[in-house]
Amino acid sequence: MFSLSNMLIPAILFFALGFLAQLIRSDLKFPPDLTKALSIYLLVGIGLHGGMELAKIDPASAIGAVVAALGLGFGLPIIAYLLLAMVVRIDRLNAAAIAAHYGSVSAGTFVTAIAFLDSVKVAHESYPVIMLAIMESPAIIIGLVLANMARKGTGNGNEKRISRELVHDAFTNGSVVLLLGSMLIGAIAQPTGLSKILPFYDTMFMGVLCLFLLDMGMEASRRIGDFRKVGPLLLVFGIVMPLIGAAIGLATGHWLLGFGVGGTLLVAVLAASASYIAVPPAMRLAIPEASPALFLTLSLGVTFPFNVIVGIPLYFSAAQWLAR
Amino acid sequence: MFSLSNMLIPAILFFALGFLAQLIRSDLKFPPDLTKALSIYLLVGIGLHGGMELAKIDPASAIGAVVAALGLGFGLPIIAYLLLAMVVRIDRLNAAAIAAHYGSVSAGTFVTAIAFLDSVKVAHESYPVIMLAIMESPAIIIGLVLANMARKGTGNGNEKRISRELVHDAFTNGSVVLLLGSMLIGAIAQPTGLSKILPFYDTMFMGVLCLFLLDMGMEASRRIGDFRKVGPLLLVFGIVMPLIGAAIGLATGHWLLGFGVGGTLLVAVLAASASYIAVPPAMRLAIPEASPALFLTLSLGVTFPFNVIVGIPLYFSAAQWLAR
Amino acid sequence: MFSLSNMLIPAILFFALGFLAQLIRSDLKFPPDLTKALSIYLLVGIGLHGGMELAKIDPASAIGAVVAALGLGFGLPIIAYLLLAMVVRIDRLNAAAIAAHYGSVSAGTFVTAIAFLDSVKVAHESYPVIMLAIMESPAIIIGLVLANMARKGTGNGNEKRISRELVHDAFTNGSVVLLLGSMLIGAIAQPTGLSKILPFYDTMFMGVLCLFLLDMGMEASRRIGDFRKVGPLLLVFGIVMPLIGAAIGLATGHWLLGFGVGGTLLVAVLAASASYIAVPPAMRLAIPEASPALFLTLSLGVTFPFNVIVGIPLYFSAAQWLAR
Amino acid sequence: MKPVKRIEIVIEEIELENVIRELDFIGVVGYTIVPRAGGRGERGVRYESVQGLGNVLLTIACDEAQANRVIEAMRPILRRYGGVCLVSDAMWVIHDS
Amino acid sequence: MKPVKRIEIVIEEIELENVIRELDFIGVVGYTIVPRAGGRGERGVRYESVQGLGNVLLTIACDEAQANRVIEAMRPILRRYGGVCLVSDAMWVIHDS
Amino acid sequence: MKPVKRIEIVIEEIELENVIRELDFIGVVGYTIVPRAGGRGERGVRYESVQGLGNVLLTIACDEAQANRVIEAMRPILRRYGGVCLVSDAMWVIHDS
Ligand SMILES: Nc1ncnc2c1ncn2[C@@H]1O[C@H](COP(=O)(O)O)[C@@H](O)[C@H]1O
Ligand SMILES: Nc1ncnc2c1ncn2[C@@H]1O[C@H](COP(=O)(O)O)[C@@H](O)[C@H]1O
Ligand SMILES: Nc1ncnc2c1ncn2[C@@H]1O[C@H](COP(=O)(O)O)[C@@H](O)[C@H]1O
Ligand code: NA
Ligand code: NA
Ligand code: NA
Repeated sequence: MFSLSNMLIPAILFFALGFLAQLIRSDLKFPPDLTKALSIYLLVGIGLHGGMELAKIDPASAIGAVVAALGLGFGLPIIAYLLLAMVVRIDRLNAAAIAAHYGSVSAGTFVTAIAFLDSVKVAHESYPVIMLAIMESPAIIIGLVLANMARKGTGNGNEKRISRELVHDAFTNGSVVLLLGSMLIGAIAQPTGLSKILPFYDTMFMGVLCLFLLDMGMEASRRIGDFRKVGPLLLVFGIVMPLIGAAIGLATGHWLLGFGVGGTLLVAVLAASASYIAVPPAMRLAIPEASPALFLTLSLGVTFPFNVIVGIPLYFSAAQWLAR
Repeated sequence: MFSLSNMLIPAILFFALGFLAQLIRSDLKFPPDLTKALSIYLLVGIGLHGGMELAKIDPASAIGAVVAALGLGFGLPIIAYLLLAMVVRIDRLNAAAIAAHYGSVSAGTFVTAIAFLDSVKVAHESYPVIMLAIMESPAIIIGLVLANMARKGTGNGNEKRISRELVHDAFTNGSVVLLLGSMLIGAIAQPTGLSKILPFYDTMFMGVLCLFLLDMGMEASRRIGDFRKVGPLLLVFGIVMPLIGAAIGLATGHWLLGFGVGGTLLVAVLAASASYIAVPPAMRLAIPEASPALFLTLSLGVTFPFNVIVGIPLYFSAAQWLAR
Repeated sequence: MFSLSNMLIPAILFFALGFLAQLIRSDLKFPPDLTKALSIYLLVGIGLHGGMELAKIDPASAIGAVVAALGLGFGLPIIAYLLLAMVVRIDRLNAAAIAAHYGSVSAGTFVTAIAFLDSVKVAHESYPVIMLAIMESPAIIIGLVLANMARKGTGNGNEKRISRELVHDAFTNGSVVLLLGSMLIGAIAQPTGLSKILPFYDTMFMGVLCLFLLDMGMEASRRIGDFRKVGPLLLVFGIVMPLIGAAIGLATGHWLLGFGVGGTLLVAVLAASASYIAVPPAMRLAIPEASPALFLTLSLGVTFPFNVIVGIPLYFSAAQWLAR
Repeated sequence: MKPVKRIEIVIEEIELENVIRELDFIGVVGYTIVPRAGGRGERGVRYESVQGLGNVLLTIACDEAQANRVIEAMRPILRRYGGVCLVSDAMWVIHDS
Repeated sequence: MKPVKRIEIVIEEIELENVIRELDFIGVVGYTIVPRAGGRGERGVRYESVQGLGNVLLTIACDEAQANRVIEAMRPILRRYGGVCLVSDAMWVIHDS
Repeated sequence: MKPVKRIEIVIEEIELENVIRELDFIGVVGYTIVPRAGGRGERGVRYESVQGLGNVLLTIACDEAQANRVIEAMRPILRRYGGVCLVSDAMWVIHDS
């Protein structure tokens, strides 16, 4: 249910604390390397657990989730692009860059959703973790293709080399490698060894997530200053697009994949979330004409807080309603 | 009891190891970001635990501790200033800057005292954690006021803007925000969620403290080279002032607040300790005429090691004596 | 037994993941400070556990291990030097620098061997931890002496000052101080206090090792580009020297020290491993004429992966064969 | 390429915010910050630490008129807090010429 | 000592690899990289963060002919991605003269 | 403002202590250190790592006489360990003039 108590999950409270600290202009700062370390830890932790769960099930049964992830990964950025180009009516290069962010996913939002499910004691399927790993990259490719179409004619040799590199980068992105690699290790490592390393990832996981969200709260809050640059219509997009994504995700999770409430919520969150770590540098390289003030403010300053505070409990209610 | 075994607490041994490593000019070094990360962890850990304890008690019962903390926070820097200006006879701006350090508190010393109580298996009240958070800021304000008085006449418009900013900074200081914020989260977060993040802060707490003190031992030891600059009388102040503070703290804890041995020790430690993380940058901005070589050497190089090695067991014996 | 399942130890899989990530040119990167933090943690953890174990035994019984460690520490670099100067026939200054690396030890390899023993559930003596601490420094001295001999005549006053400093540095090296210091603390700290900090070092140890090896896998992989510079004969040395070291270590562990399979493996690993953290900067200062591309590529790019993937299970089989 | 003044400022981390406010006021739109620097000067040794008392290196390329305004704005700050400000000549590589 | 050109480039971290490839191609053998820089310019504020959108400061000392080639190679990159490239004169202390 | 020499030195982190000892000996009272730099030169690529084999960037502003002494002191170090030392001209903004 959408109630106040959902917001009293420590992870979300720490996000709010970071947001507030920055609002009152506190000098609280996280060393950037600490944030990187925390996100490495979280990705490895998600991966290992996901891998262990997946090892228990028939690989064939995962095909549906894989196909759905690819569908969402290629489809969502196109929907976002059409909305941006047709309705919000911003230029096509910025539209392509923003679309790539919304087609991809945010591991931070995903883990917050897991913390949420934990707190309401609802179990979830293990497939969404693979979907998380798969959905990181396709949107980057789509963003690139859309930008090349928008630029058409200017695609000289240099442009082609850059595109080739970006496709490589999209699939060898650090988060993708960490997630898939840890998943594989979780699936194939011998149990004795795993049981020695799991306490590290179990005992600390939710605590580390709190510190990560504390810092992300500060980062999100720092973006508020750029709201003017973004403009009202685009800010509305930052709320509406996750709702559209969530609706598609809910449908995919519930009807297409037949997941329970937990799994359906996670698919909704994947579809609703926008990347704010892996995609920004990729888009900066691929579409230098696009403004980071736009795509970062939207994904980190609008959609991330919206999903964490309002979205997750909302999508959860919807998933419960579907599962009635 | 004041015995050798007290000094064999791991946290204190790691402090000594750091001190020694630097003395023999080892190339052992902590990345500065690691130290920042450790201190963020410790503050959040103290705050969460404090908040959970405080949630169990009647808020009204905390009023005494709050008032006492404000009294100590505003009173101690004045005592320190008078001693420095009248007895040690250093210039008023340096006196104001040093006074601010001794009026504020050292979370590192506080946690070492908790480790000490743990090791002798003595419980403590939960109020001192609020006092720690409250006592960070007032001394900064007092230092500022004293410096403005010392400078009188030079207070131009620019000076006023700086003062206004510094008052803001004193209350939105990173440590204050982290401590109060985590305390609030510890008090209001839902229990299921808290139980997921607490293992992180329980399992690691004392181990992290050891690493933090290892580094602080190195930092303290690095200050020894500046002892000449500080001069004998001021070095004596670095020992006498914590003793005065401790005496006042013991009286406050035992008679005014009616705490047991554990709580009384903690109040004594708050009053006896000098800030070496939050106050130095504040004083550098507020009183640029004052020498960091003086205030840092005193707080970090003299008083901190004194409190950790000699002070805590000494104040503990005194608290036991009072409680007879 | 040398079987595939040995390679499925998570620690080794993470090493492989890092190696692969770098091979496919992923942008995955660890902040350098994180690696430093992980290695500080590992050294303190090894030290504390070693110290606690050693506190239980008669100090006199450790003399054999100490003498053996000194023998290996002084003897192995001389063997390496002779091989390099006579058989591989590289110049004497590079030979001296490389020899120092192979005479010293790699704590990372040592801990991986412990993870290996854990996974096959074989116990080990506690003496090898002292040997690890002792064997860090002597090879640095030998490297220095060999280089001075190679340079003979050029040893002016400045040269002597540098040598004097390097001997100091060899014994006050950060890893040596951390290891010996933590060992002492593990041996003398009061048990109540230790029991409060141990969970930190127990719960996380193997998980931290995985992250450390993930990064070291990337570092090792980065060295592959320099294989051309190293040349085939020297690359062979990077495989043969650990085998020679392991043979000597096996003999020392089994016959001289009378250790069981676990302890014998660890002595073999100490002798077989080459330093890639503590010795490189020492050799860069002591023998600036030597090429880091050679000594780092050999120790980090060849010998470390060889020991982790092939060496440890191989030496273990040998230790089992000896113990038949 | 056009000739510009290259201003190099070393100040304490804690003053950075104030200096940037001054630059904003003057209308300087471009600068580069290298954080976590150390150093030594009249006020002793400084290095990055948990106390945040390290230095920051600020580089500004601008025309001479603006440079003069920056220099005048820096003088009281340097007097109050110490630090160093060096000015030299450089050529700015303009991309569209 | 010999006179050299001192080129100072500020670019985004993510472009570093490309710029170094260009330098390799030109045959520049020496450069110094200061990572984790921040700054402000036409494209807004940049600082080191988990998104890796910080700046990098590249310093190259080389002779005038090479400097000209570096400058020409940098122009399209600066046009595309922004950043700054300053050129000044310096004397290189040669150790063996 | 007074004219000064601006000396820029790139050396390995591990040599920093030695170079500072030389500067102390010469009587140089001010310098700025930028740690954690990388680079490439005759001795190959260097970057910050757990081995501590990264570079350090040292900037010294001083008068010409002292600059000459610094240069002479650096020559043997550069010969032994490599690195770069550039000298250029700058104006020092004096705060009290
Ligand atoms: N002569 C100098 N050359 C280069 N940097 C300097 C010089 N003097 C001071 N600095 C830098 O400016 C900072 C503040 O200087 P000061 O206020 O004189 O202590 C020092 O920590 C150095 O980083
Ligand atoms: N005038 C300037 N002086 C110094 N650095 C600059 C200047 N303009 C830009 N920069 C640096 O170059 C980066 C990219 O500039 P831009 O592409 O104009 O946003 C900025 O983040 C600054 O670090
Ligand atoms: N031409 C150059 N321009 C700028 N920095 C250089 C140059 N040559 C060398 N360096 C720097 O000096 C360090 C040592 O140079 P070397 O001793 O030649 O390997 C390199 O790692 C670079 O950081
Ligand atoms: Na999405
Ligand atoms: Na105090
Ligand atoms: Na060895």
